[in-house]
Amino acid sequence: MRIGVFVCHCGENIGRTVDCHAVAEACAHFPGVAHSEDYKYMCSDPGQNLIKQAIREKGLDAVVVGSCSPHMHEKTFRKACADAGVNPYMVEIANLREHCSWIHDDIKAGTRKSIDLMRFAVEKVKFNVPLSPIRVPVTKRTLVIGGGISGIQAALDVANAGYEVVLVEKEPSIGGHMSQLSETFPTLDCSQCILTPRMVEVYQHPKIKLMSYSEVEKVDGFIGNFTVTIRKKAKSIKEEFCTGCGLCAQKCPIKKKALSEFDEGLSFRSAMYVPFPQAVPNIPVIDREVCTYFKNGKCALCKSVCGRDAIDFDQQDRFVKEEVGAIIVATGYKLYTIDKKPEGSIYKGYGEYGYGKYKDVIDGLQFERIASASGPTSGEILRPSDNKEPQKIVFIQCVGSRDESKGISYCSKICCMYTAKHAMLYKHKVHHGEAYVFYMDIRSGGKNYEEFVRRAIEEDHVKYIRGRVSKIYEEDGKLIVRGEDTIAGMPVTIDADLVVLATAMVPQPEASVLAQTLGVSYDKYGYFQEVHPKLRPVETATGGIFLAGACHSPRDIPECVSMASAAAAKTMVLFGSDMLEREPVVAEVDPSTCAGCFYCKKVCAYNAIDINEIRDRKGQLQKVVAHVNSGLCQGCGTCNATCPSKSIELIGFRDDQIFAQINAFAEV
Amino acid sequence: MNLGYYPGCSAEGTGKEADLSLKEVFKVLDIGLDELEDWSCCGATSAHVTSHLLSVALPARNLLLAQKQGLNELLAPCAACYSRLVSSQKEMRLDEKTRMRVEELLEDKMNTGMKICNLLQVFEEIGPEKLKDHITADLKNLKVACYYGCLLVRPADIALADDVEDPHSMEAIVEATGAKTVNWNFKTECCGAAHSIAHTDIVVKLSKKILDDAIKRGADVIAVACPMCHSNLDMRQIAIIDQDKGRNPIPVLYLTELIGLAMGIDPAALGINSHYIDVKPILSKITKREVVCA
Amino acid sequence: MDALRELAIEYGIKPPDPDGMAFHRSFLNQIKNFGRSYEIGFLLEYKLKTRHFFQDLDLAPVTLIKGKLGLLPPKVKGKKSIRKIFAEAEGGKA
Amino acid sequence: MLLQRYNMEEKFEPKIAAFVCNWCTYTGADLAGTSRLKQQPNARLIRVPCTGRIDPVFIIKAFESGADGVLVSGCHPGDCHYNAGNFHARRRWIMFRELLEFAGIDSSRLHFSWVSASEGKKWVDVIDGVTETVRKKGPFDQYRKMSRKIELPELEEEGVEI
Repeated sequence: MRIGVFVCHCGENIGRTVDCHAVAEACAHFPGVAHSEDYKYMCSDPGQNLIKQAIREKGLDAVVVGSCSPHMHEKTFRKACADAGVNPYMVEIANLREHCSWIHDDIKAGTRKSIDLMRFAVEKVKFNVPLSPIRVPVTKRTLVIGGGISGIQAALDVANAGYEVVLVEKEPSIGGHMSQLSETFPTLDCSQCILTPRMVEVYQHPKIKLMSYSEVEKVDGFIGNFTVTIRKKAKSIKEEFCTGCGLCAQKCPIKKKALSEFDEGLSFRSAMYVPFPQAVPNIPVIDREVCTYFKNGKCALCKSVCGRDAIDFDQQDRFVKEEVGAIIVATGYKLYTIDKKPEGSIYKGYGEYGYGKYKDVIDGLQFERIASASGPTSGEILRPSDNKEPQKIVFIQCVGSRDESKGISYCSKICCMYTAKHAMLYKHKVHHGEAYVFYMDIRSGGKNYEEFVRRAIEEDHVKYIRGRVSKIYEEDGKLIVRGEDTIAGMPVTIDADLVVLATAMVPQPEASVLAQTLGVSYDKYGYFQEVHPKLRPVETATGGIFLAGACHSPRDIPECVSMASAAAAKTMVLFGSDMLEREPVVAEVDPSTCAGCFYCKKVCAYNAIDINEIRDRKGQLQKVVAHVNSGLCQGCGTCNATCPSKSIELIGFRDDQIFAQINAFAEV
Repeated sequence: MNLGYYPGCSAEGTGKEADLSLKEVFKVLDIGLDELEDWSCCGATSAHVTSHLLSVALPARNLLLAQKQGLNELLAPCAACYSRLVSSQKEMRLDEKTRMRVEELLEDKMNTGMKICNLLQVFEEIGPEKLKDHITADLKNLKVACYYGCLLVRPADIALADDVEDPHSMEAIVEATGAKTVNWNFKTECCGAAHSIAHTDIVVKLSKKILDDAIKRGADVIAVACPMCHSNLDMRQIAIIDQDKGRNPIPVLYLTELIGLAMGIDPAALGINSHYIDVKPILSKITKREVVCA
Repeated sequence: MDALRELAIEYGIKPPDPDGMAFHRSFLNQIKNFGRSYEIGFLLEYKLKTRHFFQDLDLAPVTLIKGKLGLLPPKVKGKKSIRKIFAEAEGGKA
Repeated sequence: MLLQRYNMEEKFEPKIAAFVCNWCTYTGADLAGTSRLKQQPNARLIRVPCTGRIDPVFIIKAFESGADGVLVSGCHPGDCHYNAGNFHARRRWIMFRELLEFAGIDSSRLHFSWVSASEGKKWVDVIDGVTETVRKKGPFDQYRKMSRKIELPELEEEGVEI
């Protein structure tokens, strides 16, 4: 085998702490190396041409590149080699940048380590064999998880491009948090007015299959070929019969047992309910926890008033299987728990603010409901405790956010803006009222955002106080807010009528469970992890699964919408070809030594192992052996490590390839 | 069950009722107290505001004594003592340099793993159920404002309270005695603490706020677990009443005194007579529980 | 905060709150001498230091009657180790 | 010779073989690099798709080839890119570790950790921690001497020189 070695300086990135020339010189002495050189930028056109030229001139049949992480440029170098006639799988990358030059200061140690890493790669490539990628067909359907603004946008974009979409929403209606908002910053246009048409469009779109009150239960398969099991929770209603007349919900006598989720607990809803009047689909569900029929078999009033006989008390959860090629995750966010430290949670809560203890300490979403024309007060600013108009409101920013001692170190990004909006809405409705905002910093990066905050301060005379609030307590019907004005350097006390906390955004509590179901990574808070923070922000490390909206990190509506469109575009890229090329990293059985113990079958998570019968010419059964279905095999190699006779091997990571690397240790 | 016991200086002086009542209550609960032999002062506030070494070494001396005495759990009923002992232990655990310096001074090796607990933690461990078994008096007419002050909740990683800002562990203990608790605003507010003597005016101002809110919320008595808090709320209440004639006094009891009363222990044995503010109004609200024959 | 205060003492900066400092000094002196806080000794020393002779005199009789002031100084045997701690702490200041 | 120029050993520097999965730990190590988090230069990473792929024989072989310490790191339990590979790996290690101890090999030379793709900082802590532990242990020549005497049939099959 004639191996070519190429060491990249990556400008200064590798060159600064690794003597690249010395590495190339050292590699030239490795057995089997026919060519070795270093260059400033291997991934550049001239760099790639160097490789191609060396392949042609020296007749190389394997290549090792010492450069950045294989996750960055493996594809680039494989392609360059393929262009010059070397099989792309005869290329190995030694990670000299992320795993060496960037993490070490000492040029001596860095160079030594680089030589070792190169040696490992050279030894491995000696055992590589030419391979060709596996081609699999693509199912051109998309699953969108979450029916908030991100999910709606993604679903509409994909569907309008002509591909089928399955949209799964766990609540009875799509719309998400955006449907709860009153007005949106920085234009103050009505949230529902702009959202509702989109929701209806989703419902009526011929290419979108909407599954509300449903959750993703299981995901099998891989990019282009997922099989998703969806649990359709029992609504206790036959959807096909329901006309959405709403009579059942109207007649339901259980009116005061359950707090409305849509109104954030500021009003009640009946046991039979539609979350809000504009709900899509406009089909009610029965909350079995509070419905008296489910408790003692009495009532059934809804059934008697329904003209279409759509009520079905015996309905069970159903499981539906959907075949899709791509998945867009748009599960969104929820608000940080303010009142108490939840059991086992990393969030610690703000006991000092008395949320949950004092009715007039509310969070941002609750204020949205109070300010909303469709809310419990019909848009009048009235405080929850006594329905009186508050004369003084204190808004507190960064409740949870940027407060490591409370469990969150990140900035929730939207609170500066919505607090300015809240204060403005209040001042527009209660002209003589006073609004105070306690802030740490104002972060108003965005088109027309800073101008919006200035408007709140200068035109609407919202008083901004830079400092934190240490305690809130109730005295004579007033909420005494004690804080600090760090600019004046003085403690301040404000007797407020209402306190609004701009609570941090956190991922949905079940997000990490979903991430595990999908096999994608997530961070310590439960936010989904992208592949690359700059260049691949909507893709996950698992092919075919994309991210949209606040499930990835706190973001506002325009950002959610753009991310959703980006995710939609990514699925369309995937659907651009009929066949998909996959790495040929799959397991392979040697039937001559396979003893048919099927330990491999037991450990395989993908059901990729079949049982093959080997018969002689007369049709007599000789033995049974394992066989890998390479369409299903994902290439984890667990079978390889499990096989007692080493009869099953993972192509690309065979035992001899790994042993070659370990053996190279002797020379470290 | 035996427990190491670090009384703290105030147990010998202004806070002797804390010591008396604790011993009485633990007698009823059948928990032995092994007093730390030859214990010395933890250094309190004065040590840690003047010398870092003093603030670590003075408590360390006691921890070492406890170690030698073979105690595996040490109860420090005074919130300030508890805070100093735990802080010192934690610092020595995390900072090898400090530990070595202290060890050299005290000529012994320090084991930084001993369990130290405060009054709330001990009663939490005992559990409300066991407490209820020994309650013989009826406290249902008594409304208690549970006062934690600073050092039972702060710093969070030392005090390890159930919630730094809105704790409820004392309420749980008080409710186990049958008494009612009130919901009030200043349970973790500072009383002025060590400023009692040098800046009495500050203490009077701060303590007044606390007392006012407790009275306003209808409390009959304030329960405390720290001798410093007690002396500020009880002794300094005299000055507060002097300034504001005609205001109602509110008695301040140690948590252990309250539990002792609920257990039917003789008030005099609990040391209740040595408070500055008259406690008779509370005693009159406590009745003997009617025994229901099974 | 404590560190700053300790530095200030080290550099001999006059405390803005001499009464507070007198309080801490008197308190620590009791520990240095007796191992525990000796309230009467402490009050005497504090009053001498600050010349606030009449403060809290009204409380004294009640306190005495209620037996809340230990009249005899505490007796701690291991005073040697306590002296050593103080010597080290004070030495550190020099 | 160049090799000699960089091979000058002044004091003992442990050699650590790190078997890492492609999806979590390798990416986490990449993140540590991208974030320029400095770490000890003693580890040499061997990338496998999943910790499930790691055969205990790899570890024995690594010790034999001169590693003074071995680190195995993959996705957190429940977060495996391949659903369950790391569970199989975990079960395997529990057994294997006992076996090593039974064989008299100091188990503090073998480390396991879970490092996700977002835990660059944790990766640095793991690497530094393992390097420090193994450095304190000193060189692992005892096993090498011994292993030359024992024949490992599985390795012979692979045609590896012992």
